[in-house]
Amino acid sequence: MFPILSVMTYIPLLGMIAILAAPRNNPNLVRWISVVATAVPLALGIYLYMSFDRTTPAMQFVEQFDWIKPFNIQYYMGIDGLSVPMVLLTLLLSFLCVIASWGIEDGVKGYYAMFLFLETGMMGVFCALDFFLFFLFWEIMLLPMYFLIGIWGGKEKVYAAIKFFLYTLFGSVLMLLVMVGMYYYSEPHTFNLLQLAQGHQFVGKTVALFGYQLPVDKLFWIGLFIGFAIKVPIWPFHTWLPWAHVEAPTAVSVILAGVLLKMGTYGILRMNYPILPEATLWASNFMMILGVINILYGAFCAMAQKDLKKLVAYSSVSHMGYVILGMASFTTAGVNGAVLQMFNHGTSTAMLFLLVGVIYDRVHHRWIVKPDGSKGFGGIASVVPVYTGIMAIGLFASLGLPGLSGFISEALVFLGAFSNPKFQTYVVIGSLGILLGAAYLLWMFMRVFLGPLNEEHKDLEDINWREILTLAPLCVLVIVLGVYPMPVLNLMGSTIAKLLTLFS
Amino acid sequence: MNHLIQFSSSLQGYLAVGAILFALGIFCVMTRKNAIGILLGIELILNAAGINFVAFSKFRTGLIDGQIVALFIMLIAAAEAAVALAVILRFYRLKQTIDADEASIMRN
Amino acid sequence: MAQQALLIALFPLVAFVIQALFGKKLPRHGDFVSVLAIFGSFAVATPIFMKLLTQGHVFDTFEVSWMTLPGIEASGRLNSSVNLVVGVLINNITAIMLFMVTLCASLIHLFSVGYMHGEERYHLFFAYISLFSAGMLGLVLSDNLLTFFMCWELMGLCSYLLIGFYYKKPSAINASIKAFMTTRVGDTMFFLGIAGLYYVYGTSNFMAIYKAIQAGVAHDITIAGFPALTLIGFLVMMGTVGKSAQFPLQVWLPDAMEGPTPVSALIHAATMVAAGVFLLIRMFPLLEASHVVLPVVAYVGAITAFLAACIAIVQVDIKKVLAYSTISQLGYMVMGVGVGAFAPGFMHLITHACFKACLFLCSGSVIHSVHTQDMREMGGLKSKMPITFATMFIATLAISGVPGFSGFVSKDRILGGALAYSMEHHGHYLIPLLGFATAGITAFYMFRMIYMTFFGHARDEHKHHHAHEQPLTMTIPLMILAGLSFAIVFAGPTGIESVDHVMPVKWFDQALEGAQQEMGIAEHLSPEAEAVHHQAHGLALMLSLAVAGLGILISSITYLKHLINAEAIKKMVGPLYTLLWNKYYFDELYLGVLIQKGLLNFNRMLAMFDDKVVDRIFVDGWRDVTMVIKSFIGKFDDIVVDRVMVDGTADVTAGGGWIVRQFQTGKVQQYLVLTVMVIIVALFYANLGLK
Amino acid sequence: MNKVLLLAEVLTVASAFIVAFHPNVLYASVFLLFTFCGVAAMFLFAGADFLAGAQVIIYVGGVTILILFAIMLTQWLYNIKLSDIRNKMLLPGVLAIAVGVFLYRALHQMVATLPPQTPEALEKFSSTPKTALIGQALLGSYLLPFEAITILLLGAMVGAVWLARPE
Repeated sequence: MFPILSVMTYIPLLGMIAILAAPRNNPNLVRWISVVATAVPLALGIYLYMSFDRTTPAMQFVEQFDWIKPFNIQYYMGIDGLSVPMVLLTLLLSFLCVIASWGIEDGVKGYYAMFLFLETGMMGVFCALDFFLFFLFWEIMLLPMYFLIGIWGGKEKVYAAIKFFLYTLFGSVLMLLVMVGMYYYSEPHTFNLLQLAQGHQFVGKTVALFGYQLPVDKLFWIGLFIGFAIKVPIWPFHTWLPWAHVEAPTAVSVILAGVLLKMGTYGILRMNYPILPEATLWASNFMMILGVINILYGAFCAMAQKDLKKLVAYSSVSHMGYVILGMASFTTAGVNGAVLQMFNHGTSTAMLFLLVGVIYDRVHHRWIVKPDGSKGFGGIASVVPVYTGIMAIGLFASLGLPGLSGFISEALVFLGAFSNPKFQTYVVIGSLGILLGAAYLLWMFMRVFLGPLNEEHKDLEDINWREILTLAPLCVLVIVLGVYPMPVLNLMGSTIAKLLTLFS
Repeated sequence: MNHLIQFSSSLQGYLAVGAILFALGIFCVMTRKNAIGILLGIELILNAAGINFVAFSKFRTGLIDGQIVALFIMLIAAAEAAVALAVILRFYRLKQTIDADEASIMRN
Repeated sequence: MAQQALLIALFPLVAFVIQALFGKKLPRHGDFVSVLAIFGSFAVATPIFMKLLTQGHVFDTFEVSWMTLPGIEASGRLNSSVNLVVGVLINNITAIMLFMVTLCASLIHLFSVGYMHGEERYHLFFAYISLFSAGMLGLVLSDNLLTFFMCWELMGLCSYLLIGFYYKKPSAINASIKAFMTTRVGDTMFFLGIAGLYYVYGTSNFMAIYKAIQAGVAHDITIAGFPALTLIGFLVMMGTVGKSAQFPLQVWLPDAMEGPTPVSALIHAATMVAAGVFLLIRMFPLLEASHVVLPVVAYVGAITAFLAACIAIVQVDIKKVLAYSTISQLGYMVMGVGVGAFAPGFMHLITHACFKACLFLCSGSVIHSVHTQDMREMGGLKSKMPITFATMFIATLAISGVPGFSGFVSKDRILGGALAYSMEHHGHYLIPLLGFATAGITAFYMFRMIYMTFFGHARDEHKHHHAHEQPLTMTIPLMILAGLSFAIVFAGPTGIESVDHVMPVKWFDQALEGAQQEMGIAEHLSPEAEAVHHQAHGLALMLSLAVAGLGILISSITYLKHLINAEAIKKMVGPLYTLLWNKYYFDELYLGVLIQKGLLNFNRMLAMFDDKVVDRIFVDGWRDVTMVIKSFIGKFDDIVVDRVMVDGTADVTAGGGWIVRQFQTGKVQQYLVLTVMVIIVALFYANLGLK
Repeated sequence: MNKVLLLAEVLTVASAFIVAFHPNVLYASVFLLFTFCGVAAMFLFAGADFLAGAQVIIYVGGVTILILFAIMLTQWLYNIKLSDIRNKMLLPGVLAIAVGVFLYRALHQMVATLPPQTPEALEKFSSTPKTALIGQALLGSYLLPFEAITILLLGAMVGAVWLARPE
């Protein structure tokens, strides 16, 4: 059988090698190589989307063979309904980001090489079904991200990059411990995620730590959860995110918000849920509270931001809270909504970051209110009408306006979470986020685009064709999925249905 | 005196010389500020190792394996000296000094 | 029929897409696209309405599955655990609403062609009002709360876009964001209500909910400790409070006057605010299922009606007067629904839509002619703009509750219902009291407006001189809407039941009766209650005629004959005037205290907390902790190690700096010294082991 | 005969002391040459004839000369830096002595674990020429390390050339 997943994963790697071999003085060649190296997997991804069997929760396109025999480590790739939306999102955003990065002039070779390497890492994370392999890709991803932020970032890039790196590394260490622990506590010893999920292996086992007999499954759950929570990011592990987002170049912010954040929630759904269902139920209340905190905390912080990008970054914190809320509800609508929200947030936030990047490229600042208290923008709607229109779509999608994608997922999350009698109070509190979301986004829109024109920007150029090209697919997705979300929902339905049988 | 001659030609004699050379080499590396001085110390250490190998080869195993290892050490030492001196030359060009304390750009 | 009815909403939607994408390039900037689309909708809606008139009853549904999410049964088979079905529901209420909305919207579109002529972003204006109409029509057609809510929010968006249409004017954008956010407060609660209904009944389909309520399902379920139906009832009510600008969320509507006048007409008459009341009508069985909700709804309506009417007295901006009258009239409708006068409440929605659209368009015509909104600069326009004056006067008579006009019919019935309610449930006397007071005040301020605008002498000669009657595209809508303000359209020549026996018009009552049966809320009054109702309606007729007459009389004395000096009275009741002029300081409370002082400061504090505490202390704090440990070790080193082992090790820790720096002096030789120390320790142990 | 060996050992140790302690690097490197020679002599007495030759050629002829060149290239002969200012010497001295003692003791204990050779065997070992044996071993069982070393040398050479290249 054609190993489509591996091919999709490693084509960017080949592209990276090709880029490294390319001559230094020809940046356009490098750019086109990158376009090809991301377009081919995207095309394969479309094929994948077409041929994916939506009726079964089983793993598909499986590639499995022994890799490191003595430790029972396998090269095991496969996708199910949880992975497919994420894989497609990764492929799409990577492709768009390559185009969006066309304006990078310094170190083009290094930039694109790192970018393609990053794509390999991300694809691997979403396809790997062996914990060891998963961890490997997880770490691989870290490296290019560090360099992309640390080299091509803004003023405080080094601080941001190190912060990102240390945070994620801390999570990785916990994950590594859990990985090793799971290996030793499983019978037979294995890293295979599907085997680990069988037979509730970790229930009832204890480990002696600091003189206490602690339940293994709960320890594992907490370790994994913190590891993933840092990526999501769940409060209070979120402080790397504003820094990383603000300092990273546009395309990297897009990837960061569009794909990397989803890895956290994907990881929780892929590992914590099926492998440790008892512990997950045990912690559901806790997750719910964290979800609500995320929603509100992110929204409140976003409202106080003066930097456009930081505002969008905090809005991501808020929106990922909905994902947590939906996941922790254990209802069909809630979990489907959560996964859909992961996808939709990927598209809408990507739009917002790309748009902020567009304006940053033109005026080299992103202040809503400048540090000295004067207006950063104001009234630019009359100068850049098309840009304003697209921004409005992204913005309204993000604040959950019906007819655009954000609404469907938020609505499903709330319908689902409200159907679980345990969590209704949380949902009521969390719904405040809908309100605040509209408030900070519209307030931003008002201060930047409406009102009397700030004369500083009267010569602003409107969005150009290349930028429209990067935004148009996202626009279409946002609108189409806002009206009819089934194309994405039916991908994951059966997988989630099977997952939820563990909790009924 | 005879006793000393006896000792010198025994395995222990070789080991003693090796140990002394090693200690002196370590000392040299630790105290010299001059990068070339440090290189001298390293050469001493490598020679000490070679002596021990050769000695064990003769007095205990009776095989030539020890000598071959000593040969390898020698070759590596040569390579190392070449690279180290190249580095020193480059460093000198950069900083106009070969004071090893100045080579602290690795600091945080 | 239901499938074709879908076209009603689709036409304007398609027009929106065309206008938004290509409007600028079309001839005439594409205004005809929107106008044709809405007339197309009207053309589709008319046969449905005709069918209602001829057959007395229409009912049809059309459903498609929108989202299905599979679940796994215990047996392992896949089923659809969540199945969201959406569709169209056509019944009597829908038919009437559709006709009214498409008619008003068509006329407003037509009026806009003249009014907005030559404006910047002309094509976008038509795109927005098309979307607006699509939203409202979609909402009316929806057979379930989910699509209802989607259209509901879509209208929120359009109101945002249209109120902020003059986006360079700070007041306009402030008003737009205020409208969106205030209504969204209600929307959020409404959405929670939908989620609650979904939790309780597992569906959001209206008919299914009616059935379930009738069957008494879920009367004992609680949500977060509250009885579910009561809680949901309140949440749904809050949706109406937001959208229909009821107390305490009424603040956005007057500011919404910042939009172009046709938009005000559209928002205030046929679409957005009507949607709120329409929601109450649709969800009436639910509200009735809990005994707590309806009285609250009634009080909210009554208080709103009264407060808004009071503010309207002191307004000098012609559109502001109309805005407050809208809030006040909406209060009537809500109050009507609250006291159980379901049919009159709905009727008032329809009659009000017609005469309020007429009033707004007339005011638009006046503004377009004299280029001011301040009534103090108008006056004496009667002769200059005869058609506008005539139509506006008819609409004013209607809103004031003069017999023979539509407003009288519906208002009188609501007041009768309120009176009957208070007679049945002793203690609720405030509701009819406020209702009747409002009726008088309404008549007063509406006639004040007419007198100030059209009668007397011209207060601004220059503007008066330039005033002129509008072209036909603008006056025809006025005439049609004025024609619909007569009582004969809805009930009979006068609207007084006892008189109208001669020539009754029954279609509306019949349609509503049918609708009530469908919803399971048909009234079956006991003979005693029947008697009370009869008595109350008789009394209400007298009272409402009296208060309306009184209002008109005082208004005439003051503003037509100038027998009473309004300025003197204003001075006499100074503090009261200030209170009214400042709209009871609601804006200051919300914007100044809650948002500026409360929310924004809280945000700033939280962001600071995030930056300074979470980030700097919890996260970067680890660096400081390691630095403290480092410096401690450094001291230990200096004092203990250095003195005991003399000089040597001092260099090891000589470097200071950040976390890493502690280990990284960068000096190879110091590394070596450390390494050797370790080796010695290791060898020491190894030797001990060997011995 | 053994007196010669003793002499060589004394020469080695003494010149090594000078290498370690002489403040002038130039002198130190000259005495390093003597140390190497002494070690070569010790090799000869240990029956490592080929190794002794290699020691002379590589160290004496190669490395030491290279170091001397480096000194002359980097420093003016009477540069103050040449008379090497030393770091603090006490702790390193103590450490070095400790290392030496421990190393010797550790090795000494290892000696006991292996059986000693008979005097005849020692004699035979000393008298056998080693060049051919080493050659066979290098191309036989030690082929892979040998190749690795060659690659290392190549790499080092390229690296050294690249590092020392003019700007």
